[in-house]
Parts: sequence; structure tokens; C-alpha cells
Amino acid sequence: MPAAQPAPLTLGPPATQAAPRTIVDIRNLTLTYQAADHPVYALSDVSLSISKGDFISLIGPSGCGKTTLMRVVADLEQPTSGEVTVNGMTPEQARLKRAYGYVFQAPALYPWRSVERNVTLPLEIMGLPKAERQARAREQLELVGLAGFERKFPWQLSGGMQQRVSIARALAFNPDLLLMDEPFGALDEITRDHLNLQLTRLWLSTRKTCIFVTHSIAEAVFLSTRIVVMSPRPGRILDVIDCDLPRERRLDIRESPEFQRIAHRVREGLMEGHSYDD
Amino acid sequence: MPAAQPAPLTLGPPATQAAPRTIVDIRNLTLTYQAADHPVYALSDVSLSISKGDFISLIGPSGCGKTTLMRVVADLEQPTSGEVTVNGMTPEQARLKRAYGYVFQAPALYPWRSVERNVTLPLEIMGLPKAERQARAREQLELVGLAGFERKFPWQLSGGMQQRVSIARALAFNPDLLLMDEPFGALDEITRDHLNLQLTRLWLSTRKTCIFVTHSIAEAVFLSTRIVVMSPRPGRILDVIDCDLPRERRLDIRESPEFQRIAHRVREGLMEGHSYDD
Amino acid sequence: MTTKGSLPVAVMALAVLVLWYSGAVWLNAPMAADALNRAGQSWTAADLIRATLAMKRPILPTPDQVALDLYNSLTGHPVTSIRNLLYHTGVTAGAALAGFGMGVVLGVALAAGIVQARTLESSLLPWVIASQTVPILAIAPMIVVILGNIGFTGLLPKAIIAMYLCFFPITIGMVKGLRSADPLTLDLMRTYSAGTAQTFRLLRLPASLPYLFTSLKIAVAASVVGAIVAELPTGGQAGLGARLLSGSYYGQTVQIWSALVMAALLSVTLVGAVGLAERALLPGGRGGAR
Amino acid sequence: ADPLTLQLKWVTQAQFAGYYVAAAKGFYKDAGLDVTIKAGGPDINPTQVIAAGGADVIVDWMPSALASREKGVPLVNIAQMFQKSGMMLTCRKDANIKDPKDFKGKTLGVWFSGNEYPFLSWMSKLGYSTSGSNPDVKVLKQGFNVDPLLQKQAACISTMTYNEYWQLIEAGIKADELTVFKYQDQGVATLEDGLYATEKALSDPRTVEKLAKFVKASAKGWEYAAKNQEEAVKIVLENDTTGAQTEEHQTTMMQEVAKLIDGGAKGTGYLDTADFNRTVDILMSGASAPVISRKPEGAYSHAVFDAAAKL
Amino acid sequence: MSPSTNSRPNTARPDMAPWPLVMLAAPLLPFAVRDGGALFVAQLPAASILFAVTVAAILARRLPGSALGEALLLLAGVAAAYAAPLVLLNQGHGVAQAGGLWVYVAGATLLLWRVLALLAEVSGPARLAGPALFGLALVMLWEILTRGFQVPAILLPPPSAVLAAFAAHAADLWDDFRQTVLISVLRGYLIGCGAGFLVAILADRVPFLARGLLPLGNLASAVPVVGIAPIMVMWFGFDWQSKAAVIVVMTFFPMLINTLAGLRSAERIQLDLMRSYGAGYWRTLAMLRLPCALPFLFNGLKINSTLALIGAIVAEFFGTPVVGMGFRISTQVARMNLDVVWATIAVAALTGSLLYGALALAERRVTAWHPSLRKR
Ligand SMILES: Nc1ncnc2c1ncn2[C@@H]1O[C@H](COP(=O)(O)OP(=O)(O)OP(=O)(O)O)[C@@H](O)[C@H]1O
Ligand SMILES: Nc1ncnc2c1ncn2[C@@H]1O[C@H](COP(=O)(O)OP(=O)(O)OP(=O)(O)O)[C@@H](O)[C@H]1O
Ligand SMILES: Cc1ncc(C[n+]2csc(CCO)c2C)c(N)n1
Ligand SMILES: [Mg+2]
Ligand SMILES: [Mg+2]
Repeated sequence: MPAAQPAPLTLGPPATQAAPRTIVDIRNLTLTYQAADHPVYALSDVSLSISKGDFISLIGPSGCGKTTLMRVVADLEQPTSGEVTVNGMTPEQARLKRAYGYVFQAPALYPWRSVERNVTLPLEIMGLPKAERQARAREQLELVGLAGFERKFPWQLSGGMQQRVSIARALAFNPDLLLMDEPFGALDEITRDHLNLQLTRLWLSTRKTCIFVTHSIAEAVFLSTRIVVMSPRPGRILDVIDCDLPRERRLDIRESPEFQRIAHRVREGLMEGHSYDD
Repeated sequence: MPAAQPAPLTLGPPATQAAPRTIVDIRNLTLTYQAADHPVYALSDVSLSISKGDFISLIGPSGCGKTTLMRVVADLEQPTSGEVTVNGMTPEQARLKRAYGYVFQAPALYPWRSVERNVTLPLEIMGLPKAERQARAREQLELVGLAGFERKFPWQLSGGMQQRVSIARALAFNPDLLLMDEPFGALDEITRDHLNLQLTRLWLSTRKTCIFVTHSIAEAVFLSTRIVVMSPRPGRILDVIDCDLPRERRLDIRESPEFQRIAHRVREGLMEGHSYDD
Repeated sequence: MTTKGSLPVAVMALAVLVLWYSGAVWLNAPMAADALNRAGQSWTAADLIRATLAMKRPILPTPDQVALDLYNSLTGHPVTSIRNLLYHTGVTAGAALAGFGMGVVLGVALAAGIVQARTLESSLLPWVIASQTVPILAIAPMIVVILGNIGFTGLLPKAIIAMYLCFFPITIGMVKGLRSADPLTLDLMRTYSAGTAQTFRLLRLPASLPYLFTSLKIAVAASVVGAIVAELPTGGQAGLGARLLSGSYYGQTVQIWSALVMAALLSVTLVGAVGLAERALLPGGRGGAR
Repeated sequence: ADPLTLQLKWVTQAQFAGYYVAAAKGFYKDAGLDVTIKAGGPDINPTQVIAAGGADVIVDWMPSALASREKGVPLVNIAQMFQKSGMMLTCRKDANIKDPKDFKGKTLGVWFSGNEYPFLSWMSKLGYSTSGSNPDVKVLKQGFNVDPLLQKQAACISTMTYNEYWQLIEAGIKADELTVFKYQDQGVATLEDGLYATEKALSDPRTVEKLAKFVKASAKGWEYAAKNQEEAVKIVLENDTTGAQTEEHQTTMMQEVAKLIDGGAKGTGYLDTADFNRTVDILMSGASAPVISRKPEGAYSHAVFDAAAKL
Repeated sequence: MSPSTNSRPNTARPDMAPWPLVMLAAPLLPFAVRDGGALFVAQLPAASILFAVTVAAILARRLPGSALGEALLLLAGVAAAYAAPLVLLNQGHGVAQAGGLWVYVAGATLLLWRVLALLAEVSGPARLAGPALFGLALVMLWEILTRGFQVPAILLPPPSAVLAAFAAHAADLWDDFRQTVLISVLRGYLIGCGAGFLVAILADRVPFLARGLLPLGNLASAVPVVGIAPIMVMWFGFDWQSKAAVIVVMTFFPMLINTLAGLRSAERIQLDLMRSYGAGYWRTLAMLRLPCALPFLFNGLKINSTLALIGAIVAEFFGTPVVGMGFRISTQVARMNLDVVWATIAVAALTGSLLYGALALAERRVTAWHPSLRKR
């Protein structure tokens, strides 16, 4: 994995270790989906503030509003009430400045573009020259283990491979704020561990701010600086757990008691919301 | 969870504990996808035999051919060479007898049908009366925790909820051979544990034969009677691990040393194929 | 095509009216000038403009002339009278709708056959296409004559010609639509061992609806054209086509335009009705995966 | 009553007043006939209708009837209602046309659809070429109406004495602004509206008798229409299902048409052999592509007319 | 046919449906009529040979190793059957009342279906033989029926007469083709489709325009061609301009509707992706919405290719200089030269089919990713 890639667009001066700046500020966010039969209360009074360089994991039961929350931050959904600012701007302004790299829960690849041209899509939009686009695409495809599949079309890939293309696409873009919705959900443990490591390295070297949705408690603890545990629908924040493990992490950290302690607390939080009596 | 549902179609006399009958027999299966640029060797000389009442988990790196193998068994893909029989018949004959319940890796819901009508779809095809269709759908939706969402449309659901609808759809069908491709991939741990338990109960009470793809080693060990570990592309079988834990399983079995031993062996097998040098 | 707020429509309509009047002045001016010259007196520009807007046989009649003619025709006679344009519109609409109904059945049946049977696709489809390149106006009289001789007169020959014109967009659109189902959902049907008919009814058909409605809108407009084309050779009978013909034959431009306006209104109404049906049948915004 | 179907050449108008009058006044019924009148139109070819069995008698013009005969449809003229030709070429005076000599280099509107034969004969008689890369006169396929003249797209257009000419007048053009060349006066007149049946029908004496009754009643209708023009126009208007014909125009048409039926040597509807021979000569004189190549045999028969006279 | 989406090598040829065997009843009925007397197959040497060929082909159909072989063998049987009435007619027999002959021909037509089914399964260039054979068979049946039942040539001439007219009037037909297709249709089609496309994009971009213009645009384009054609001739004169104008009006609406539907067919998640990149309207259009719209665009272009041809020909009915396909058809109908009429119609049909075929090929190349073309 190469060191920091050229960042063509930044949201402000490079952050220093000393003064954490608030990048995303969510205040009393509520979102209700209106539907034909009855409305769905997806988010209820959510407040959260994310600093520059933070790696935030969202964890919570299926259907609790994690995706919805990310969509609001990325200006893809309008809140019913409450306020969101991204680096002091509205989400829309931030979006127009190309601050976001979003990995959707589904791969969302374009069927008429080959794997490589799917990855270069955001780069084309940014207007990068062709040679650089291809170089970046190859680099990222290599990273996710898909070298040799550049010329294939999405329907010729397995589910996990499609998801990796979509990860490569977001990384190639090199955004300031990385939003990832269960990016590693369809991957086997080994590939997942590998990509987890790559992601921490990338994050350490570029100091990106990440918001990350996962269902794996271990993954959340391993990657994050803070873990946000959400309640079942209507999504509220149950707990925000600081993950004060050393920033430089290796896989064997998962055996450490500190790791286990945090994981346990996350699990407790999750159980709280559920009501299965198995 | 109710006990055995009425089984409208069976593949043979009810199995007895004593004489395990071969249900799926795969011999020297090879499959190559022809593509415009270069062919993809998806499966190479795979042989496997599955007995009545087995719960087989397939585990292997992303893109190794798990989905492809299941598709061959379900008569959705034609092998390049080799032979597959299902209960002594060709996969096609078995398919025509409606022997399969398949949960795809993607939800594959029909956008123009409500959640309930997506679940009743296979029942409509079988020609069940309306009242029974609805009863079964409600029961299964309850099981996967989606009671109250019958009238919603797929695009009004979260990713995990969509996947649960697709599980409910396969279960409502009550087939003899259940093929599940990463069914719980998009679910949080608590919901996943809950559904794991429900699935073992269902399997115990109905003695269905299951083929299951998962990336979670723990899940594989918890659910299976045998675990098949596959190599990276072209998929070969690296190891078949018998899972001789007691049939009646509770979640805390995962702490037992026997469980850990099997899990370790699976992980070893998986690592073998990979080549990351993290 | 939502019509929220009538302001845009009003602004555009106004623009069109202005254009129309200036077009009328411009196109009619030469003949009006001729007429004024013939009258022998001297005339001013204002005289000329006034003359262009009130000609008996204008090249382009003014909107008010058309509106007046329509008003007279619609209110001056009972609806069942042959002098009422609504009666002729009804005659044409009947033939168009009958043809449209037949066209939908034929078009969908052909598409279904083409999608289901490869024999049909390879051998029939090219000829379906070729059939549409046969100029309908050339064979419409033959159809009218031949059907007339075996005793079918009135509605049926017209409906058949309307059908001939409107089944094609439906077939083409439906072939595309019936094949547009996601391959994974087709696989799902296969695992259920759903019969051909079931796969068709439960998957292919619903998946094709967006294509179907797009085609239906084109087809319903085509069926009106077909009905009118069929009314031309038999010029003497009723219907908007007969009005167009006699208007054209006797140089009654205003009458042509009234018939045209009615034909356009009829088409738009029918297309609108298809649009309403579409809205009722297709549940709003299909979002797709998130 | 004996059923009989008559196919007209054109839409319902005073050009066919005689038949409508005969039907409305019960002349057909009195003769023991149940007559259905089918209106025509620009794309209805009466010959096709009768060949396919959709009519027993048709109204057609002799050039196209003789051409069909050569194409294998054995049409036979059983009565000639119009004794004179109503066709003319009408020109704008301001296009400087005073004489057929002036046609050279001008654009002339011509009806095709079988009605161009007399025109082509005339032009070849004048020695003008009408086709090729640089023709002496430029021919325009004239549509249904008189617009080409009004809009100066053509110097002359084809008109009928009883119809299009009056449309020009109604459009505000003065008669003294127009020059007309009647085919009748130019010696190129061909026979127009006549009644035709098939040879097969004439071979059966019973059908001949039926046709005779029809011809007689039709002639009576025409004579009545010529005498009671106002009533005839009313009857025509009643039969117009498009509701588009105007009384004013049909009245003029009736007046002009009445002039054309006059003068049958043995009464209304009698085909004069001399007229027939002149028509054949004109049609065969076409320079490059004569309309008919052989002298027609048995293309007319007086049998029906004679039988009618005896009724 | 299996309803499968996956094509599979189909080595086992399916059994033949028994319907063609109705022709075995043919010898019981008369095969021809001569001087009022009915003749049976055994009395007609030529017919009995042909009949024997067909029956032999059916009996021997399993012998060839491949589907293509069986198709060719059966085709020989069909050809024999279609030749029979023509041979009998040439020998001076009447065939209109010959029930046996018609049963024979009907059975052979059913046999042809089997040939087509076999050819559809075959891969390679032989597949293209299917539509050609189907067309050839239609033409043969037309010849047999018109001549057998002595349909008057002024109603429907036999194809042989049309072919003769084709040769005799080749120069005229070429002039007409140039005037109508190369001049009027091409220009009108390009302008009409282009305008429909651009207005659709404009309407998509500027909602105000869309709301104001679309209802009026729909109204205007709903005016039937036959009404527009005389007016266009009045306004734009007799030459190609008026024909092109008619085509523009005719093709505008289908293109508009299809483009709009296509632009709306992008999925929400795909649009969201573009949004997250901060991609502007035009970029989203070029990179997402237009590619998505391609299948719809081709739908419009294909429908319009046939409409344009019809439009030009119809417009030529209402006034032309003395050349053009519409002119030829309208004048020759009245002169009862139906053979020339059908020759012109054949030129039109051929042109339209080629245009359509070219578009279909282009579609196949450009939208190979679409599910409807992807996997079959
Ligand atoms: N477009 C929509 N219309 C109506 N309701 C919606 C819509 N999108 C989401 N919802 C509802 O909002 C709730 C939250 O959905 P969301 O996708 O945010 O959940 P999630 O936490 O991401 O779940 P998962 O882990 O399963 O992906 C769900 O109950 C869902 O039904
Ligand atoms: N339709 C196809 N055309 C060409 N290649 C294909 C096609 N489907 C799958 N493949 C290839 O076959 C290989 C195996 O795919 P498969 O979907 O079976 O993997 P998998 O084991 O299910 O992976 P995952 O865990 O990521 O879902 C992949 O390399 C893929 O690229
Ligand atoms: C297209 C077309 N235009 C004119 C005529 C000539 N014509 C024959 S009968 C008749 C009625 C008298 O006005 C006229 C004008 C035609 N046959 N076809
Ligand atoms: Mg989600
Ligand atoms: Mg898979």
C-alpha cells in the first residue's frame, strides 16, 4: 500500500495531532419516512460530533437507521428535523466540494462499464488525465485483490468481488470523508482481515475521517477510535464507546484483554436493544 | 417457531437416523466461464457427496466458486465436465420436482411486490390457496423479525431487512433441499445468532438437507455437520471437516474446546489458500 | 410531465398564440395582398393585417377562426348530428379504440411468442418489422375494398388498419421489456420450477410494464392515425378522416384545422388515459437497491 | 326486390345526383330494385371493387375503364350518363397563358390516378415532352384541391367545370383573371362518368334485365334532378355523411352537371359510338406510352340500353 | 423450448410434432381438375413423384446426424410440395378445387415450421437462413394461392409478376428510391430524432419548459400525419422539404417519449453515487443517465425508422413532382399496375428492414450489457 495519495481537494488546512477539529456535527437529528400505510420512524433525536481524523463505527440491529444516518451526512436524504454540518458547511456544500467517498451497502456498479472503468468513474468526474486514472485504478484493484479482472463486467464477478470493486472505487477517489456501509460484509475472514489492515494503514497515513458501518463487533473495535451503538428503530444512540487502543494496530491486538473489554461493552450495548428470548 | 410444517412435496421416504442416503452426489465437477477476453476457471475437479439430513457449509475465499457450485446443484449453471445427481436424478429433474429452496447472495426481491407478496410468490407458483399462503408468509416474516412490514415495498427496507425477506421466502416454500448463499451476511450479530438458532431448530425438526455458504467460521462450525473448505480460484476442495458436536446445539457451545478445535482447523484450511503477507 | 401549476402552460400557450398569429399574417399576406390589389383600391399595412386574419380560405387560419368553427360545430348541432364534430370524433375514437384493443392483444401475443419461442424470434420478427415498412396508405384502400366485399364495412376495416399501425410499437417494446427482468430473478423462478406461463405472469410481465406503457402511449396515438387513414379512402363516410379529406378537397382550411385540433385532442386524451393507467398500475418511484 | 350495389367514383356530391335522386324518389324501388349506393373516395378504385365482387355496377371514366380492360378486368360500358367532358385546364392570366403555345416552360398541375391520360394525349398532340430531365412542361401531381393555383405553385391546374373551377371562384379569384381550356374544345375530350358492369354479368339475360331496370331508373333520376335542381341538391346533402358539403357549392355543381347529361342521341345515358371511337383514338395516340395498346373489342354494349328502352 | 435463461448444448433433437402428417390424407382427395373431371395423385406422374419425395423426406428425417442435416432433408420435402401446384398449373390443370393438393401444401407448411425450429437451434451462419426461408415460403405460398385460385392481378398480382415488374421498371424504382429515401427520409429522420432527443433533454433540464412545452408538444405531435401532410405540402412546397417536415413531426414524439423514459430509468442508488461525487447535471447525464437510456433510445430510433419511411410515402400521396415512391404507388394503383405497386412496396419494405437491421446491430454492439442481450 503506497503512502498518502495526492489529495486534490481538501476541506481545510492539514490537521495537527494537537487540536482535533469537528468535521461532522449532528444535532437532534430526526428522520421519518412517510409511506402509504404508516410512517417509519428511522432516526430519533440523534446527536453526534465527529472530529477530524476520527474513525467512527456505527453498530446496531438491522433496520435501525445506520444507513439512513450516513445518507443524511452525505446529503442523500433530508432530515425531518435537526441539523447537520460538515466542516462548517451544509452537507450539500460539502458534497459539491467532493468531500465524500461513499461505499454503498450494495455494490452499485454500472453494468455498461468494465471493472476498471467503474473504478475510474469518479476520477473521470474529477477530470483526471487518463493515464493517472488507469494507474490509480490498477493500484486500488491490486489492493483489493482483483488484479487481472480489469476488463471484466460486473455481472461476471462474484458477490464479494463486486463489493471489492466498489471499495476500490471509493478509495481511488481519495476523499476527505470516507463513508463505508458494511464494506466487508460479503468477504471471507482472511480477505477481510487483510483489508482491515490495509484500511488502518491508509487511515493512519492520510488521517482521513471515516464513518463505517459494520455488524462485526471485532472489526469495529479493531478499526475505530469511537464506536457508536444504536438502538433498534427508531434509531437512537445508546452508547458511544471510546476505543483507546494504540493507534498503530496489528491483528493480534484482538487477543488483548483491553480489546476484549471494549468488545464486551459493545455487545452489552447491542443486547440491550434486542428482545429475543432464545 | 412452530414444528415441522406440512411438506407438500418430498423427494422420498422420510429418512431414518440409521441409514444415511446420498442426496447430492458431485463427481469431478469442472466449470469454466467463457468470456470475451479470457476464460475464468471457476471450479476444478470438485467431488462431494451429501447425505440426507446433512448440513454442509461451504467456506472459502471470495470469488472461489462457492456460488457457482450451488448454482450447478440447483441446475442454474451447466458444468463443463463432471456429473451431478440429486437424489438419483439430474439436477433438472430435481428442479422440476421443486426440490430446491434457494436464498441468493443478493435479495432478488421483486420491486413491484410488497414484502408479503414477495414471500408468497413461490407458494402462488405451487398453487396454494390464498389463506394458507398468507398464513405461511406471516409466520415466516415473524420468524425473521419483520412482522408489521408486510405491506412495505422492498425499496422501503434496509439491506438486512431485504435479506431477511429473501430468507423468509425460501423457508415459506418448505423445500427438501435448502441452498443458502451467505444468508446472514448483512445482519448484526444478535439477529444473526437468533436466526442461527432458529435455523438449527428448523433443521433438527424437519431433517432438511442444507447447503450453506458463509464467511463466518464460527457460524459454519455452529450450524454444520460437515464443513467444506475451498481453495481460491479455480475452486477445489481443500478439506472436508466433520463437525461432530452434539446435534442439539446452544449458543454457548461456541466456548467449548471442541468447537474451538474445529474452528481452528477451518481457519488453517482457509489460510492455506491465501497469500497475503500481512 | 407533471402539470403542477398552470403558469408554465399559460406562458407557453401565450407564446404559441403569438407565434401562430404572426405566422398567419406572414403566410396569408401574399394572397391577401393579391385580393386587395384586385379590389383596386389603395390599402395600408393595417388593412393587410386585418385581411390576413379574416380570410375565407387562409393558408393558415387564425386560432380564433378555428375556435369559432369548433364552437359553432360543437354547440350549433346536437351531438348525434353529422354536422357536429364531436360525432365524427366519436366515430374515429371508436375505430381507434377497437383497433388499439386488437393491437394490444396482437402486439403482446407476438412479443410473448417471440420471447418464448426461438423459432418465432428468428423467423417472424424480421417480417413483423418488414410489415411496418409497407406504406399503410397504399394498402389501406385494398384492405377496405377486400373487407368490404366479404361484408365487413364500417368499424372493422378501420379498426384493422388502426391495429396494423399500433401493434408494432407494442411488440418491439414488449420484446425488450419481457427480456429486461434481472437474470437473478429469472434464476429464482427456475429454482421454483415455475412453468413458462407462471414465469411470464409473475416475473416477465411485471418487469416489462415500464416498457409496455411507453409503447402503449405511442401505440394509442398511432391507432388514432390508423383510424383516420382508414377513413380517407372511403372519403364519403363519417369520422375525422372524412372531415379532413373533404376539408382538404374543398379547400376549407378552417375545417381542416378544426378536424386536426379534434384529432390532436383525441390523441392527447387517449395518451393521457394510458398515463393515468400507468400511474395506477405502477407503484410510485421504484428505488432499486440502496 | 332485386339487390344491386352501385360503386361511385368519388365522394357524395351533386356529380352523382341522379342516382341519389332515383333512390330517394323511389324510382329504383318502383323498378323492383333494392339499390345500395357506395360512396367512393380518392383512393377507392371502382374497378377493384367490382373485380373483387363488391359491386354490380360502377361509375367510372372511360380511360381508366379501358385501361382496366387491358389489365384483365372485362368491364363493359352499359350506359354513358355524361355526354360531354367536364375536364379543363385552368390557368392564371397573370402567368401569361393565353394559348396552349404558352404552356412551354410552365408548371402544370395534373390529376394522376388514371385521370392524366387525356392530358398526356393532349401534350403529345401539342408536341410537348412531360418527362425526362428537361421537359417542355413541368408536371406536378395535383392533390385534391386547387391550392397550387391559389399559391402560384403552378401556372395551370386541372379543374372540372362543375367543381374545382367554382372553388377558385369561391376563393375570391375573378373569372376574368383565369384562362380556361376545355378538353372538349381542344378536341381531346374523353368520356367521363359512365356505368360499367362485367362481361360475366352481361352473359346472363336475367342480369341484363336487372341492369336495364337500373339504367332506366337512373336515367329517370337524372332527368328529374336536372329539372328539380333545388330538390336534388337537398337530397345530395341529406346523403352526405361527412356533414361537410355546402349548399352553395352543390347548387353550382348541380347546374353544371345538368349541362353534361344533356344530348344523348337516343335519350339520357346513350353511348354514342362516335364519342367512344374518339376516346379510343385519343388514348391510343399517346406518344411514348399509350394508355391502351390494342383497339378494345366489346368494351361497350347497347344491349342494356336497348332492353331498358323496351321496358 | 425450455424457459431457461441459460443456453445449453442441445444434442438430442426433440421429436417432431405429428401435424405435418395430415398430408397423408392427400391421396384420398382430388389433386387436380381437368375438363371438369377430378384427377387423383396416382393419375398425375409429376405430382406423384413430388409427393413421394416429401413423404420419403419425412420418413428418413432421423438419418442425418445433425439438426442441420435433418433441416435440409425436410426442406427438400417442403420444396417438392410447393413445386407441385406450380407444375400442375403449367401442365394446364385446374387446382382451385383440388382438396388433396391443398392438404398436401398445408401439411408441407407445417413441416416448414419444423425446419425453422431446427434451424433456430443451429449455431453459426445457418441460423440466418431461418428468416430468409420464412420469407421465401410466404412468397411461395402467395404465388401458389394467387395462381391456384386465379386471383385477379388487379387485386393481388403473383410475386412472379412483381419480380418481372421489378426488372422492367428498375430505372423508375431507383429514381423513386433516391428521391424518397436518400433525400427526404434521411434528412427528416435525422432532424426529427435529433429534435426529439434534444427537446427531451431540455425538458428534463428545465422543468418550467417541460411543464409548459410538453403538453403543447404532445398536442402538436398527436396530430395525425395524414392531416399534417397536406398542410406541409401547402407550406413547404412539393419537393422534399415538405416530406422531411412530415417526418420530423412524426418521429419527434416517439423519440421524445423514449428519451424521457430512458432518462428516468437510472436506479436510485446509481444516482446517489453520482450525487456523492458531487457530479453536476451534465456529468450525471453523460456518464449515467444516457448510458441507462440507451435501450430506450434505440427503441425510439427503431420505431422511427419505419415511421419515417411511411411518413415520406404518405406525404407524397398529397402532391409531388412526378417521382417518389409515394407518387409511384398512388398513380400506379389507379392505373391498376399492381405489379409495379408491389414492387415499390417491396423496395420500401426492404429499405425499412435494412435500416432497422442496422440499428439492431448497432444496439447489440452498444448495449451488450443490457440483460435483454446479455445472456441467452
Ligand atoms: N425509502 C424508504 N422509505 C421508507 N422507509 C425506509 C426507506 N429507507 C429506509 N426505510 C426504513 O428506515 C429504517 C432504517 O433503515 P436503514 O436502511 O437506515 O437501516 P440500517 O440500520 O442500515 O439496517 P441494515 O443493517 O439492515 O442495513 C428501516 O426500518 C427501513 O424500513
Ligand atoms: N457469469 C459469469 N461469467 C463469467 N465469470 C463468472 C460468472 N459468474 C462468476 N464468474 C467467475 O467465477 C468465479 C467464481 O464465482 P462465484 O460467484 O462462484 O464465487 P463465490 O465463491 O461465490 O464468491 P463470493 O464469496 O465473493 O460470493 C469468479 O472469479 C467470477 O469472476
Ligand atoms: C386524387 C384525385 N384527384 C382528382 C381526381 C379527379 N376526379 C375524378 S372524379 C372527380 C370529382 C369531380 O370533381 C375528380 C376531381 C381523382 N380521381 N383523384
Ligand atoms: Mg443499511
Ligand atoms: Mg458468492
